[in-house]
Amino acid sequence: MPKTWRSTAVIVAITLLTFVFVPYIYNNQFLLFNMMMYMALALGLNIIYGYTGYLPFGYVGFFGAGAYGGALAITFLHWSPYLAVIVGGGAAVLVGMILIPLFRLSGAYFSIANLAAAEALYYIVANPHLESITQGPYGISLPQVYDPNGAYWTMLFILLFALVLSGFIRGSRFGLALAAIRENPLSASMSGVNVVKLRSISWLLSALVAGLAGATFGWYISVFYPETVFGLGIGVFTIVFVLFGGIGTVLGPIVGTLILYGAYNYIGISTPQYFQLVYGLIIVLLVLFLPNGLVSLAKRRGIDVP
Amino acid sequence: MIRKTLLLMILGVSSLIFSLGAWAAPSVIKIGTLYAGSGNFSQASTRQYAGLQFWADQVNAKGGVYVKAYGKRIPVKLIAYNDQSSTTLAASLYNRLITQDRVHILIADYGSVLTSVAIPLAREHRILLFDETGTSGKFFRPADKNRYIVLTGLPTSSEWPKVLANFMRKLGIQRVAILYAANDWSGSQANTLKSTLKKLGADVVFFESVPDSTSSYSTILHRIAEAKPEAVAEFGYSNNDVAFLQDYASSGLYFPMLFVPNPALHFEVVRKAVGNAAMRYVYSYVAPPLIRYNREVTHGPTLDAFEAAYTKSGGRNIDLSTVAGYNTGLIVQHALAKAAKYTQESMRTAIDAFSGKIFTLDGLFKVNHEGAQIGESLPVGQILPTPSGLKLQAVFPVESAAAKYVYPQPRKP
Amino acid sequence: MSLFEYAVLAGLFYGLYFALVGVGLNLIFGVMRIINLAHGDFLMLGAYGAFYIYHLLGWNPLWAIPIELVVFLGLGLPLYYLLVPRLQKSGDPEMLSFILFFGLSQVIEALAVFAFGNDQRSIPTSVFGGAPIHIAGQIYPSSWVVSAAVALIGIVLIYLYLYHTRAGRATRAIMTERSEAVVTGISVHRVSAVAFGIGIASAALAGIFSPFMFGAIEPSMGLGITVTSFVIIVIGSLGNPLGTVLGGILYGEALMLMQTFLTSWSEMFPYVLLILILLVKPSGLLGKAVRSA
Amino acid sequence: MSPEAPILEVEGLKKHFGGLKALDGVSFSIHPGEILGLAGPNGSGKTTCINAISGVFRVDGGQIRYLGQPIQHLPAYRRVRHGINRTFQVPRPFLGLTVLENVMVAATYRGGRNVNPRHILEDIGLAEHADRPARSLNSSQQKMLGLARALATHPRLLLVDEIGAGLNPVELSSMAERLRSYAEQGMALLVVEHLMDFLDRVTDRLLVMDAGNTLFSGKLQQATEDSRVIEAFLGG
Repeated sequence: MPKTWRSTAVIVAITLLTFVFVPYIYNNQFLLFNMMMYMALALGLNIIYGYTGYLPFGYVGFFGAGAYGGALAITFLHWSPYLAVIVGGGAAVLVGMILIPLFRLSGAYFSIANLAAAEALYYIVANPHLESITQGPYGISLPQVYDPNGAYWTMLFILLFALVLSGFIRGSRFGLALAAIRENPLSASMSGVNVVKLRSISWLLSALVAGLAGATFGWYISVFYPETVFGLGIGVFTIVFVLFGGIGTVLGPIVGTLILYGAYNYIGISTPQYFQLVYGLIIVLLVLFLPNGLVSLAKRRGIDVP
Repeated sequence: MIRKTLLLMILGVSSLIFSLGAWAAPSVIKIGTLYAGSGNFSQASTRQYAGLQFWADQVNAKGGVYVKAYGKRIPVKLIAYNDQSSTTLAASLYNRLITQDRVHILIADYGSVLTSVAIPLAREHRILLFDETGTSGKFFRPADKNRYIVLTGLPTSSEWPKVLANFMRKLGIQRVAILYAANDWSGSQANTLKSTLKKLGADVVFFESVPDSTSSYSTILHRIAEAKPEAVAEFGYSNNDVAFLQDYASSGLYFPMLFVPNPALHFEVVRKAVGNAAMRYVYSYVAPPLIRYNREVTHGPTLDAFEAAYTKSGGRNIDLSTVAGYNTGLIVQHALAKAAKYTQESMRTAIDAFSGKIFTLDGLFKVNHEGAQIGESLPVGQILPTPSGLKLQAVFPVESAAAKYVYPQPRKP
Repeated sequence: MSLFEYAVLAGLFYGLYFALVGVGLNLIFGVMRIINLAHGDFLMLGAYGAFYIYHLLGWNPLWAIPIELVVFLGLGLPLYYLLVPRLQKSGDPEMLSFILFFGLSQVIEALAVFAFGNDQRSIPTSVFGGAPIHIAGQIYPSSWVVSAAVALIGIVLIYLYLYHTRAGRATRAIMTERSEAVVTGISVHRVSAVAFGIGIASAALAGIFSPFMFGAIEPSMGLGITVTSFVIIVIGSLGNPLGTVLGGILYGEALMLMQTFLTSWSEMFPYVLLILILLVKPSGLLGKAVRSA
Repeated sequence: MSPEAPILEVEGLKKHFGGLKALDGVSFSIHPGEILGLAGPNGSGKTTCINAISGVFRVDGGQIRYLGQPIQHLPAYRRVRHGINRTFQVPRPFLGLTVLENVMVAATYRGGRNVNPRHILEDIGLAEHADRPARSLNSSQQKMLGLARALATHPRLLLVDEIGAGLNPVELSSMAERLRSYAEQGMALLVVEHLMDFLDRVTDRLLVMDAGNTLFSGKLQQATEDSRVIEAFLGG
């Protein structure tokens, strides 16, 4: 068993214990929920960005697709929310499949095209002409399945799934091939790696995680508007957390989210009137003085980060 | 056996603690709310919050609010967080107010979007949500059987344009164009106006939505002109209205009647943005403070008195959001003064009891069983030149009219 | 008079203006490989500058043009030296700039709220004479025509700088091959700092006209504009200022034609157009064909 | 001439980029255990030829037969798994991975036979650097790593793109020896090279290209006397 898998098991155990027991001493379940959600999203984004080097600016599109996929399954099929979460994941994977041709693009072109796709999806969902399906701008309301505890445990499960997935990828030959693709796609194919297939798989896995998280988020808040689940802020935050933590690792996205999202909430409570200013300054300073992410601190000291 | 005894003991102790808790009056009443310090909703939200803050300062200056359950005045403590117009953050902060700060009174942020996430939370934790301006009809569906929400300010948005439809028919307008931004608030007004007009026999010759980020209307105005409407109603957030009025003013087009909703909500902001020329003769709703409820007021200060005191304390010019925030304070105050017990349910019962019986600077307070405002419908007003500058004055229905409307509006020189 | 013709010409004006909105972002990306997520916020600052020049001093907003060009060029140079060299020492400057400038945009927006308040502001369109302008049998807002004209002048100036001055040629050299430019003795930092200043100043210049083109301005307007700018410069292809003009006009035409014929889908269409264009030409309309090797 | 069937047959290969005809009907064949040298001035289509055979892009015309089967429709990774591999003129290692990991990728994804990446590194002389990131290697070491990566897939046909450039005389002769030893083990090699001296040491069968066409095919010594070849090299 690779070393990464063992370390991942430890991270999984700590995460599990944390989110099972912290609710007993800390009451704001929603904050914990959001924390788990952003961690899962950060890990999901890391699967595509950290492992293959493609940065999707419109990652939130999968999140929104998941939220709407789940909500539609509940509204029209009257499925249980647990099944609906899976439908949400499926909806995101479907969107991911449609977007696979974007991999013909490179670098910033891919990123912006993906952003455009997320925006287009948002405008489709919010269009009043589709009111009979998506409720258009009037938003989704799911009081019949409201169950914050059920959604909380589901999100924990999704986070653990994302963790296990990330750890597995990192320790496996699949992960090695993804790293090769990130470093040099041509050399990767000259090593016998089916670049298109592996990249697509990691893209769809990444979409799946976001879709599952989105559907669970929609279930948890139970009333939402298109801008709630397609807001660019969610995607930007996720990217910032991953980059801050350190890409391409299992621990980086988790720690990055923990610290930056933690700081975000702390500042929001302690100095609400200077919220945005303080948060912005922290980010600027971190980038200038810690440019390669938190993980680089450990790596510089010769510690191998899982 | 032992387990049963233990259970009984726990029950006994906890009910004792509970009743003691009910007996011992809290030293302050914690009121929790959110405001948007930045982002899309910050303009209205910060004003609304300022109104609420002003109310809290006022009652604390008198030693607090009178709480009937304890028969004395108790100071209020306002706990407010900045949600930056983000629903995700707002949801977590509402939850914090409920579960960590354990506020007794929960007041929503501005507008339907930021209110929406509070509704299931309030219901789950059985705490009454004072909804200031979240006027979406779907918050108050009878099927949801939710008793933990009360809309303190305006009626639900789908009620707003009913008077407008009648007014248009009274003017003999047959052809109406409706353009709306794709959001809940604007869309529900547009749909109501359309269906009411049809019922009244008018033709809706143009009915289109634009994405709510639309900031350019010139081309659309030309398309509307093709339909040859006698009246054009545009529903959107204030940035939409401002862009629409700006583009209309510079388009060279002419429509006999033009209606936009936002001057009713923040007249000065819209006026300053588009300038007097583009505002003249435009129709809008009329709401406080543009309707000045003075004689009718039975509870709290009259609008004139409020405005004087607020401005004196250093506040900016008042608009509907300021009034809505302050008015929410008044409704909270009245609910505490009337509720027999210091519980959420008792407050809700008290509100039902005084619903329809009190009149504040915001108008008649009357809610239905679901908590939606049904107090008054919004009159139609027109922005007319007066010796002291432009004013949005009620022109219909006749009983609330403060001025005579000008229809068709004069062509621009 | 036909709606189609109206929309086509309106799209041209609107598009030219948006070309100016995007061109600075493209310059900065092309030269420094930096994703300036605060681009829209600089535009917002420029907009408030014009607003105060009009409302406090009572001057025509056109006076903001020389004032802001000086101010923002002056702001851009120190800002460059403060942020960019440090950034470029990191492992992946392109992606890291994403967070850095996200932070900067937060700071700018927060400071703008403190300084200007949250209210939406604007400048009445009547400042440009009010009377709409007749062109080709159609009537257009005078503010649109003025904005498009200034945008055109601004872009031409940037073009002249890039293609007909020494510094401009050096700038293009860095755009095409950074490492070789270093070898040939070009002072990369000085040239880049100027490009950064021009990029920001052009955003501010576009900002002066945003009260007319967007109806109203507010501190939170930045992010949306940054996103639109990215769409425009990517359509035309990154690092190519002429491409941005093409991208802007295509964006304007797409938006105006959609507003005319399929109103509710109007904001969505430019994004779909972007994706379609990139699928056919993976590096934008004027992008060089990249060998897949 | 080898009596066996050719491992690779190229017939009328065409490829153009925009208006430029990079390959304009090139034909040749290679047998197992044989080394074919490929020379020509800059831009004559040598690297394009390697790219076409290794599957970097699809050709616009002509046929590539490997072991008698047409392969021009196969994606690159499939050709690699069938036993075709190559090196790059400018080395393209996975810079962020260790030297060992670089070889491991190829060893794992080749499919089929098990390969020990450490053995390959020992053979190529990079064993002591196994755990260093590829980024830290110098350029000739990176070239060797590229060769190691190719060898890890157990190629039966190896396309070598200007591996001699930048090597010192000692390294050059050991490289020549190395390539010859591969051929002796039955591998077929196509060696693109600028350095005639190096080619001379590797093979005596030569193909000279100019402007996408075959200019000359035959013995090296004859090539040096061929007027067209001389003109292409000196006048081009």
